[in-house]
Amino acid sequence: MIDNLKAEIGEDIESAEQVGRELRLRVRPAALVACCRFCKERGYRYPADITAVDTGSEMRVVYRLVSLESGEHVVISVGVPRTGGSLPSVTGVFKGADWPEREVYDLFGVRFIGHPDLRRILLTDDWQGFPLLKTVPAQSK
Amino acid sequence: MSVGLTPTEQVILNMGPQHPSTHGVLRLRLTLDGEVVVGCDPVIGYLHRGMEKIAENRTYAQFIPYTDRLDYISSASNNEAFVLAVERIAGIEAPPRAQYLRVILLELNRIASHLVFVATFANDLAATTAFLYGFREREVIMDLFEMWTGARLTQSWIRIGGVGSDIPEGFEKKAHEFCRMLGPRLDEYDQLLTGNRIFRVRTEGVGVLPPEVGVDYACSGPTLRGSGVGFDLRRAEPYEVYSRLGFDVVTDTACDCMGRYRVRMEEMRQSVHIIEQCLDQLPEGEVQAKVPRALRPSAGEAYGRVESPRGEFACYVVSDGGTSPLRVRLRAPSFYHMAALPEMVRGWKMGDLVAILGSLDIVLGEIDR
Amino acid sequence: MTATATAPGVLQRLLVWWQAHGWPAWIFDAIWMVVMAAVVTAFVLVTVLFLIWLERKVSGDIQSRVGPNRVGGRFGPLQTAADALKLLMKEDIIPAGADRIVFVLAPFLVFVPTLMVFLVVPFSDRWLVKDLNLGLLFVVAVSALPVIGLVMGGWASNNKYAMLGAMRAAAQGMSYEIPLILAMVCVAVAAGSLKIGDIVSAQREGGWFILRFPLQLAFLLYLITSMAEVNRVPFDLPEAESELVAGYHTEYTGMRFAIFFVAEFAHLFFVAAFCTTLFLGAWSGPVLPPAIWFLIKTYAIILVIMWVRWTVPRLRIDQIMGFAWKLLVPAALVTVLLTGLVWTA
Amino acid sequence: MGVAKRLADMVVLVPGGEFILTKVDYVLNWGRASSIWPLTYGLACCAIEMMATAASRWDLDRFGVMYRGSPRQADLMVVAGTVTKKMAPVLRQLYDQMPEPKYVLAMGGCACSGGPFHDSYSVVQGVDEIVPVDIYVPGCPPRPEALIDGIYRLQEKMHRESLRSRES
Repeated sequence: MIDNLKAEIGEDIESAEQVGRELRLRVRPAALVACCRFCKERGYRYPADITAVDTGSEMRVVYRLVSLESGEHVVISVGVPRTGGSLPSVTGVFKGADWPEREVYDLFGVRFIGHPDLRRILLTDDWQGFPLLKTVPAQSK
Repeated sequence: MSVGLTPTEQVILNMGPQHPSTHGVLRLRLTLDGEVVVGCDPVIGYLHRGMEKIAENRTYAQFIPYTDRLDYISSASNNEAFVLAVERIAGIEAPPRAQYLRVILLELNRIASHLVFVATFANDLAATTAFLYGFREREVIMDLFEMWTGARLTQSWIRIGGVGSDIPEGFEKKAHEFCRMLGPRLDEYDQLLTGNRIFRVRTEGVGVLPPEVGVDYACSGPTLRGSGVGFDLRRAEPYEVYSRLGFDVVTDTACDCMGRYRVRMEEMRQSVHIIEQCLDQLPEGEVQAKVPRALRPSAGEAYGRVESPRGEFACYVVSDGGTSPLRVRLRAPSFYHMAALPEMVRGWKMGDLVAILGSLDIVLGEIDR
Repeated sequence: MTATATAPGVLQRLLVWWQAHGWPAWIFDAIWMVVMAAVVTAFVLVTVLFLIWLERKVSGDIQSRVGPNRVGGRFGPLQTAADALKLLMKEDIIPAGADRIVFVLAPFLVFVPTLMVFLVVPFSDRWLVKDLNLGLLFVVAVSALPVIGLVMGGWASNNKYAMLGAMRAAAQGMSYEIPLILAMVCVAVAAGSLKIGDIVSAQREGGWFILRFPLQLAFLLYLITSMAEVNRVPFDLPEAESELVAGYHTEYTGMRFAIFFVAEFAHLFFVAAFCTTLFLGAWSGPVLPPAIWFLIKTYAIILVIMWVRWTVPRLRIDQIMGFAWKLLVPAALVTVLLTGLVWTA
Repeated sequence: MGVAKRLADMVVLVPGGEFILTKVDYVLNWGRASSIWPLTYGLACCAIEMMATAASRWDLDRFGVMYRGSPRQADLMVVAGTVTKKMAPVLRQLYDQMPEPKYVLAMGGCACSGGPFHDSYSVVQGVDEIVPVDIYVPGCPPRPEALIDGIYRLQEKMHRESLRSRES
């Protein structure tokens, strides 16, 4: 799988390691859509989760694709800048990516290019800022 | 769309956030052509409480009660997903007895949740009496919870490394009684609803979700199993002691509201079966592993997936070695089901919309988080 | 024939006294009828209060609850009175975008015809306010009016749910009117008259119509369509709570809402009472007084309708219409044909 | 209500008027307290307990409590759950749509004070920041008995009212 992927995508894959049933990939934004399509064609049809992690020093968007037949996971991480970052949208590959991408945009401010309807989903339309960034402090009474 | 020479105008109708059948504070922006739904845009977030941010400012143990308030109809599943992820990072394993007790709690929650589903689904179709019957049976489960955990709804009883306490004396007997009681009651529902002609014409063939679309939208649980995909995390990625228990993964190839309803009805029977097995196999021993008071798991990440009554409830925990998690991501099944709703309701009528929404069994608490 | 002509004893003497003064008899008739109408109205309103309470008790019983049991004693008999009192004192809101005149008129347009039809209900052998020659026709004509009130109310509210409810009410009301009328036609054929008095006496002589083929079919048709006429589950689409919040009366507050509510239950009482009249021999029965027999039969019908209401789910609008046009109307036509054949043979 | 209040103010001026007014008040308050119709309006977890309270075991119908879907026909808004900043304007609008006299019962910790979400960026810290609250029922979620107790307290409060004291 890893070898096939590397052959297909090339050096846009920064790292790949197998942890248990999870194949953890770190890819560059340019290869994201191709990588997702590659996985989908190989049975990873279930886009279990799309989310972002802001560690305080760097931010990455994490895609988790699952194969319902084998139970294997592919976890794709893509680094994005913490402000004004953008990524290509994978809504063309998975319909189920629509809402999670909106949510990541809503809470982290990552823009998804090519998303059909990128607007805030959980917060009000006139909300200022992106609350899940580490730069935003928790409110206290 | 126009019929003959009479042009008709489409109406935009706001359904919710306060509406008797939106199951909470959901808003649907509907475009109607007469009674027919031509467009549906769910607007969510009216219950967005910022759980994921709160998690970053709590210790691991402190966040458990918050997870109860996500999918508040079956709170134990949320506890379980979070605790699973934390235990995986910290390398803790609960003692066998605790694992069995967890399964009992989870399955009781599943039955309670499915009873609420039957109740509200029937209520959406105006079968008010079935609504009250569902809640009547649920009260017996609430009594069991109260006896064991002291709480009715939000038990927070699945803790890191174990459960809150051992079951009290007499619990097993009462649980057995409940298991024996539920079967005949479900048969009563079958008489009242499942075979009812009106119920059938309202649900059969309505709101079809083809299996491949369901997978593409990352639907899970009874919604996906009602479309014939036998995906059940209790089988696919067994946690706790599910691998030692015998049960069927219920599927239905109807793909419609009736299919989803039938799956849940049958799952209740399966859950009874699981609970009875757990009660019979229950080993003696501790119910809590040794866990440091201030838990500082090493840096890393883990993903805890649980088959909640609604589908795959998952918790993605990233730790940096501190006392609070760096990031907690709560993956809620209803969120994905809501995303698939517009696809399912297009072309159906107002009355069907209510039925389809009801058949997805959404909980706004976990959608909005 | 006037009320006076059939009126017994005391009334005859009152009339003699009246005419002794040289006053015309028709004024006496008019006054007498107003009094009767007032009595009937009061009776119906009290019945409605009772029916609402009964509905809550019956539903409670079906749903393994108890229903009202606090207000005014052990069984909550004053529950509806308290509701009415509260609604009376509520703020009266007319929405900003509403068509004020139509909005205000609508409840009355529903309420008045619903009461009017009681004029031809034979509560007992001597209590029939006015035995019109075209009694059945009167009922058909007047009981079609409330639908207009519902549509007016829904339209004037300037609310989309109310509007949808109104459209449903119009479609459903008209569709179910037809089998309802055809069911009544069967009775008219059997009795050979449109007059309520004749229908009752035909049943006294030849037995209740429900016992005579093929009027059982007509009875069933009447019962089903009347459930639709009073907008009850499974035909409660105009006010379907889980779909349209409260349907056509979504925007109505306080007393205006109460009028809709009362009219609905008065209509329920009427369809049951009229069902008794047409098929169950009206007030005839042994031992007990006629009025009691009439009420027993009426309440039996009401309880059946309530039982259905709390048991089955709701149909969808197209299923409702399909049921009316594809099943009930043909069935009703066949029943009329059969009745004609049986009665002319 | 304006007319009623003016009338009531006049009645007390005549001898014995106070007595009559007390009786009238008593009857009206009785009607109001015996027929509390809450709005079918659940926000979060507490809504499930609210439904349980209406269901067979507790049966709110005993007290004449009957849920209504339309705010126009409701007397009481049970705020059962967390009020978020996104929800707040809607809640206010619903409150404004209800006819006078109207009451608000804050059910659960979130509605009373923000509860466990005191440091959340999106939660209103208690529904009393948006609408006036008559009764607070704390708990997370409160048991059905607690909700019934809240309704009892509301009835007591209603019984203390007079036609003269209501501003609206």
